[in-house]
Amino acid sequence: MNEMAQLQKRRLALYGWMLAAPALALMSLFAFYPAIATLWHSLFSRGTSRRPSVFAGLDNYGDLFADPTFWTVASNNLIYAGITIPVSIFFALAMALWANAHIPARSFVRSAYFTPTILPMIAAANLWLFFYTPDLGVIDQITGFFGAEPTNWLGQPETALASIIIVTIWKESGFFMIFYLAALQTIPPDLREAAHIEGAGRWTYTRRILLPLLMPTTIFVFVNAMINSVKLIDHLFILTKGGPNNASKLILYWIWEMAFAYFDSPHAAAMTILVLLTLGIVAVIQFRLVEKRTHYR
Amino acid sequence: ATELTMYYPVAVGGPLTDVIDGMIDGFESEHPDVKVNAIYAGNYDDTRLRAVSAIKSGDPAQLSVMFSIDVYDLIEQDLIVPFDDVVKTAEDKEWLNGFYPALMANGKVDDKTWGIPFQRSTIVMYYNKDMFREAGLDPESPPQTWEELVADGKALAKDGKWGLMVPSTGYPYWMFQCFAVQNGKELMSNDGTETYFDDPAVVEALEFWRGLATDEKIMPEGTIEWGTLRQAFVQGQTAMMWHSTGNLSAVKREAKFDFGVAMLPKHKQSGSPTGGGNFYLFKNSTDAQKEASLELIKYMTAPDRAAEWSIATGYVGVTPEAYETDALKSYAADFPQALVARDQLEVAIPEFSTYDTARVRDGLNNAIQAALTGEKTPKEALEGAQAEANRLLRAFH
Amino acid sequence: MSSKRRLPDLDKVFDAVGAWVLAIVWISPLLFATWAALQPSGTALGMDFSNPLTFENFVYVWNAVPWVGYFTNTVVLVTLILAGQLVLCTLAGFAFARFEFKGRDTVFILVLLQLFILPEVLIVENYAIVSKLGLFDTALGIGLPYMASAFGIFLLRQAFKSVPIELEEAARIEGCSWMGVLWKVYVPAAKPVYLAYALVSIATHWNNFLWPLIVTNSPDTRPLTVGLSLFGAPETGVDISVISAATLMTILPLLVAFLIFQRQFIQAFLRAGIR
Amino acid sequence: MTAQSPFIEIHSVSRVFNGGNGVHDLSIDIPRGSFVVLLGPSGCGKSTTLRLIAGLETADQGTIRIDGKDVTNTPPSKRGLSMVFQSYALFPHLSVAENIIFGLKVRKTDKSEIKTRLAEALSVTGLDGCEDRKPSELSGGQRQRVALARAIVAGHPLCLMDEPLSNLDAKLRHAVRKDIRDLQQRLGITVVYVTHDQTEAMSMADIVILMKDGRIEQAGDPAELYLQPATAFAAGFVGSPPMALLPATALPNDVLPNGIPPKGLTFGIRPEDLKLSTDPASEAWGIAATVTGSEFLGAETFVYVSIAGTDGATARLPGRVHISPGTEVSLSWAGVAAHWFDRETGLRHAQATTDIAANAPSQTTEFQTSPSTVSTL
Amino acid sequence: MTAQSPFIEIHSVSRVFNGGNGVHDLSIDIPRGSFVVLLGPSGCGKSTTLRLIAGLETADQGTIRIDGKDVTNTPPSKRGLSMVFQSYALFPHLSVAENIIFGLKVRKTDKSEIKTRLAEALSVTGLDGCEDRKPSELSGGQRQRVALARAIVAGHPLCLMDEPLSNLDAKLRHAVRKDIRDLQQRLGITVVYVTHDQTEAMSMADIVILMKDGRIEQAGDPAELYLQPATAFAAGFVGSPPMALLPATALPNDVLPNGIPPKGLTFGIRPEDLKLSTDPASEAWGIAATVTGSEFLGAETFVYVSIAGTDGATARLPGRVHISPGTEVSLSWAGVAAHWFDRETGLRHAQATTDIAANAPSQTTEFQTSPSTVSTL
Ligand SMILES: Nc1ncnc2c1ncn2[C@@H]1O[C@H](COP(=O)(O)OP(=O)(O)OP(=O)(O)O)[C@@H](O)[C@H]1O
Ligand SMILES: Nc1ncnc2c1ncn2[C@@H]1O[C@H](COP(=O)(O)OP(=O)(O)OP(=O)(O)O)[C@@H](O)[C@H]1O
Ligand SMILES: [Mg+2]
Ligand SMILES: [Mg+2]
Repeated sequence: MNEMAQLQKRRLALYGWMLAAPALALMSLFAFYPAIATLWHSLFSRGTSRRPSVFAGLDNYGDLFADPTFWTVASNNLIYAGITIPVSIFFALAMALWANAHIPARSFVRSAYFTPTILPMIAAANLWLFFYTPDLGVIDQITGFFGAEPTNWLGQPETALASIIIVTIWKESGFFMIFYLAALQTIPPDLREAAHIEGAGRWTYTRRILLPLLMPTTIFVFVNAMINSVKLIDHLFILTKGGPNNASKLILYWIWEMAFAYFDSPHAAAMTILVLLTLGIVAVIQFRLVEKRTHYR
Repeated sequence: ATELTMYYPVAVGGPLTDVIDGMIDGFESEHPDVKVNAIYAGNYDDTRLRAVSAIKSGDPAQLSVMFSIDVYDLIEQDLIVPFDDVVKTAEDKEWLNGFYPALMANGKVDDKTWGIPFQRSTIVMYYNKDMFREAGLDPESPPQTWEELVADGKALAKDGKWGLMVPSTGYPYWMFQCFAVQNGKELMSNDGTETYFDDPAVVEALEFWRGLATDEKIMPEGTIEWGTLRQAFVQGQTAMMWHSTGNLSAVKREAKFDFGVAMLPKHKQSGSPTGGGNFYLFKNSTDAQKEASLELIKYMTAPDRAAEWSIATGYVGVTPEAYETDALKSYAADFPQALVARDQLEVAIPEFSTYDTARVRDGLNNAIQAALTGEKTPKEALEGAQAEANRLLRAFH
Repeated sequence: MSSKRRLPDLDKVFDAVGAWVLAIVWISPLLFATWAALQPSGTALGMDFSNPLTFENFVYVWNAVPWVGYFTNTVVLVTLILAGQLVLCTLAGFAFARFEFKGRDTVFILVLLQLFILPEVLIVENYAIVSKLGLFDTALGIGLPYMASAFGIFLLRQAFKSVPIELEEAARIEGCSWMGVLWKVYVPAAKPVYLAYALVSIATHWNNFLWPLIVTNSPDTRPLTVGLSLFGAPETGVDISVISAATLMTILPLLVAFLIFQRQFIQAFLRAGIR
Repeated sequence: MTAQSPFIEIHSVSRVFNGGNGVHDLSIDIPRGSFVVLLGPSGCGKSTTLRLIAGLETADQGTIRIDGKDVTNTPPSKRGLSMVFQSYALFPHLSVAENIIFGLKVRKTDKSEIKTRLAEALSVTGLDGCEDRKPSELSGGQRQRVALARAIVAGHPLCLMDEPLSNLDAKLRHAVRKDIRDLQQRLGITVVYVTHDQTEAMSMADIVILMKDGRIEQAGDPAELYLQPATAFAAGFVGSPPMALLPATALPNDVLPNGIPPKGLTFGIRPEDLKLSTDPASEAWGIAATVTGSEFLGAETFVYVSIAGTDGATARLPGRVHISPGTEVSLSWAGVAAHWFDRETGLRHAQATTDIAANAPSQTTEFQTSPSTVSTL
Repeated sequence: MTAQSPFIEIHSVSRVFNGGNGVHDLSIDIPRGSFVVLLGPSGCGKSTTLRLIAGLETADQGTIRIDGKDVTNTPPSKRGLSMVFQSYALFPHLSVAENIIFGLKVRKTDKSEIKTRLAEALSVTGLDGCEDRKPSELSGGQRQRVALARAIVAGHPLCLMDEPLSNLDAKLRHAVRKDIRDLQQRLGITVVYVTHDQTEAMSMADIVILMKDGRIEQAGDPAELYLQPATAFAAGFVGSPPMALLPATALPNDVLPNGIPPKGLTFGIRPEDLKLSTDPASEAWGIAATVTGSEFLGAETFVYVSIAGTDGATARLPGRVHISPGTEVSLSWAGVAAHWFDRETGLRHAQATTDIAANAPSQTTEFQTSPSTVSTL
């Protein structure tokens, strides 16, 4: 082997590290180190002036599993994710297809779809709060027009979570649309023509050709949507505060409460670690499973 | 010079930071040796988070306005010092006694004063005089008992309008305190270590609240949104609402009709809880800073400032002297509704607060909401909340 | 023209109608906000279109908050964050895309893990770090935790990977150093991705509230959203007309910029082909 | 070409895009079972014509009939035809087999029927063994054959191909073009084939339709196009290296046709018809030229010459020729090899003849063939 | 080819990738000012060799010298060479002018110097007027010329080209290949040129280096490769249509060379050397064959024949030939046209001769040239 070539290789490796270093340093400082500190914290009991913090092992985790709220919150979040992810992906796809089609005033349509993305969540939540106002709100006025009874959308356990879900879908779909829109450009138009000549209708083309080809984008969007289904809670603070009776409480909101309202950072830390673990595992499984199916790229 | 850092929340809408800044300027010109950084820190939750973050990272902060009910947690976390340690002179001790006792109650723990009232509210009843007239009721005699409340409500609830709305999101425990105390029972002991959720009187109070919707049909079912209730009231959706006195200025501005403010109706007795924010002093400050902090608090709660603050926000003036100032007097002359809160302080009780208060409170909130939405009976719900509270408070006996 | 020209496709009509309905539903909250902001406080929900329009809410909101200062701060903050992100993510993305080094893939997975770390729960820790760095109450202090963005690194790495290797080789033969290659070949080639990422980043940080509030003290450093927060009123409930006006004022610059540049932005996204 | 009615009739069809490009008032009749090549430079409207037949574009005017049925407004899937795209348009996520049977599945053909047809198509195109691969795992030539298999599996009587070989390298192109032609003849289908490569057109077509600017320049069998180009454009486009086109004024008087003023004439001569001589005495006449370069290609050598007053010409000489740039040569040709075109209109002057008696034989060789083997043209 | 030392010396260079592909123990000397073509099938290591010279790959073993300097471990930018890529590798965000002067700017050349050089490069490549366009606004041929301009503007004495014409269509390729050759000669630079198209190699090269599986198969001037292929592989690779390679056992005994058993021999014959006759009586001898098809290409016709016991052969006949599939023909050739190769090793049997006296002349024509115009080969 050529010695110079070896040297060259080592130098390139060094360059690589040097280039990545600033970002890695900042990341360690503001994400990895605090995350590890969180992990550490989660192993200690909550300290107060009467009882100092002591090592508690996995007690905090045990407490969480014993807490019925944990199960409520976890199942709420599962429902929330289970609905927001597919539905917003569906809308994003429909939007992208429409925004990509030749329809009148296309740029207005695109802007309309995208606008929720640039609205601050807090402001958007305040607007929706008034949308949902029983009787007076726009929604009840519309349903009332069709003769429906006024509904206390945010005030009943049956509809509270659904109302939150709708806001999330509204906020996210336009963002995901952008990624689909971009992916659609990379699909050669002659595939569509070939499919038509082979006798495929619109629906067959979409189902048999378009959707499989958009799979990589769908994975990207899916992972992002999954992260957001845990991360996005700004609207909860305004819309329901997790109520009524925890009916719309999501994991991160609960973590937030534990950390900053209950002064119980060890349990919050434990919960955080659980979420991190779950997200990481799901993401890895996702990538693994789907990579097999999309290797044609 | 002594430098002070103070955090404060703004919990009612509007440019109140300007008012605070004005007060601070006034203080600094009176005390040229003290420099005050008054920092707006969002709402109460944000402010608490901010204070905790700052103190945990060793940043100096000397005082803050925070929820009056956070007192037990702040003590537990060893963040604050009692005013008794700072108040030295007799004059200062006298000053401590100058506030409405009802407002001081929340700040007193273990016979020490930990919080000084600043932006304090209470719950009053707003009512639409026009609707009273239309329903053939006397607009000048709002209901004074539960029975009258139900009767008037029935007369008012028609054409898709409601007789009464009592909000049940955001601060359900606070509203529930009204019903409970009116039914003769407070929800917690004075030392914050015991709750009485499953007391028959308390259960009955919740049954009454739920009954307003299910039996008497004068209130919509389910929970009622705190944030949009005022809008519902000013748009004539309901004839009466129970809400914080903090709304007074806004209702005055928005309502296109003649409205009245009344004390809450009584049942076994009358009563209403107080609410809002107190001044706290943080540990880890020098004596000079503590001294200066005290001066600042004294300045900001002085009658003139208290009056100014009350007029700007709708919060109650924290001392009787405040109501003696010309400013507040002339304001009240034009707008007598502003005095109802003060009058009600006679019968006011402290806002619900215990050790581990947020968890205990959340249990109660959930119980109330579960009862109001029909998920559980009031008895079931409250018994569950009591069991939970017992478990949480066991450590503090 | 032949009379036999095909009739407009029924499909196309359905498409147009569907697209329009969805667009109107999606934009309706903003339309409602505009309507509410132009109504006197007490009547906004009435939807009584005979009401006269008023600008009093805007006047009130404008006078209540030093918007110009907040606006400047926001622009500075957003620019700073974006600049930092672009630099750091470019360097890191380049390293992950084009350099072979031991442990590269492991480190890259670590970077992706950052996506899952919820910054909201790390506020206390991050506050301490910013404070220790002496960056408290500065734009840099607000921006620093966001500058190493895993999302950005991921996007740029993908973009760089799709640049034909010949371009790099051509540049190297023409005498470019590694930095020269990055700057003269990769960065221009990834321009659409940069634009797309910039849009996402600006929209996110323009609307960030809690973190900037926590690590700042004075109106001299605080962004627009802090101004907006003054009109949120947890204790009494907000005034819909006022909050609508404040919302519009907060996002107006962004909205206007987006509407003006939307063609370019969308084009950039389209060409980016993010997958 | 037979008495029966044409398989495809395109009647006065126009399709004009914004900007004025497209095809204009096109009329073509295509006999059943023939191999028709649309030839022409880039942008002349070949693809547009093909897409009009396929139904991927709609005619502004005129009618298109396939097999006697008016299909002007029929969607592509109802026209009963298949198509091979330049890019092959293979579905990247489907395996070779799935790609081929895509259309059959869409049309809900019988399972067993699909199976036999697939097997047939695979063996016809020599793709056996590749059926489970993805297109990305195939070479260019294999992809091309998958596209072909997909086109023939449906058994449609008409197959359209848009530059199907342009992504293949020279060697492969040569092999595949034979395959396509064989397949067409075996299946007896009609093929409309687009290319801008005149070699492809010449070697494959029954009929070549040469297009220019959205209109037909010349249509006929390949020999006709080569030997009797109707216009100067056709003469220049067909043949490689192309026919040299010189202003008649640059020629000596005695080679000019009678009765037509040389100013209005263009003279054309194919490279293989040019004779080079370095010894001026050996020829009766000749025009002076200078060699500018030569290319040895193994079997033949191209010699480039410049002629005063013209753009120069190319001579094609068999075998290896050593001749250095700068050499003065004399050019001559057989009289019948000369082509004459009107300089203005570009049209061929069919009657123009020259005075010189041809001393070299024409290059067209008629083989003695047995009566049973008639030309397929 | 001259006595002076070679411009590029590649000495026992190996570069083996994981998987065993790459180049193995390669030694090449390239004279200054020559046009060297690396020819070979896909994957034979042409690009790798070129990239080793460029410095884009590092040799595992061996040394590379350019102009006498050991550059084995010198980075590309320090080797003083330029390169044209198959994809052209134009920077899509830069205008034509900026693309061309990219390297000059990187090397901080004088502003005014840059200007003059740019103008020169533009005019040499005929790109005047395009300098402000983006590559995406150019045609394939123009892009190619921009790449060329970028390569020559630096004035490096060495230019490497990796299949620079493969993205152009046939007509354009023909024109550009002349341009490149002219340019190289005008500038007097050394060019190493990679292609898998033997026509390109034949027409452009001073020296062709034919590679196979990472090793050199034959190196020499194009005529040598065509006329005297060193191996059966070379014989089959060079020439289009390729030389027919038949097992000697399929031939009549009297055409076989003396002294070598036919079992060990392969016979090769170029298409242009094959003579077809439908009249068995007219020839002294011939092998029987059946016509399977023919392709008319204008100036010539390829006739495909099958011969029992072989893969068939192609004959190249001038002009237009009508001959229908199925016709029985007799094939013959001039004795000197036959090539013989060892069947095992593929190596040429140089001494093999046949008994038949050739009655057709060899196809090599020697022109009478004036003494001043010596062949450049
Ligand atoms: N959809 C379209 N919109 C506008 N102009 C078009 C469109 N399709 C084709 N054209 C124009 O019509 C003319 C003919 O195009 P067409 O694709 O038929 O050419 P072509 O002969 O196939 O060329 P090529 O060999 O380059 O494929 C061109 O000038 C082209 O620019
Ligand atoms: N970076 C690499 N890693 C692994 N194998 C490689 C690499 N580059 C080239 N090869 C292999 O080395 C062999 C020679 O490659 P090279 O690119 O030199 O071929 P080539 O003659 O240029 O072929 P082509 O005509 O297809 O360009 C091929 O088998 C190829 O697969
Ligand atoms: Mg075309
Ligand atoms: Mg190569």
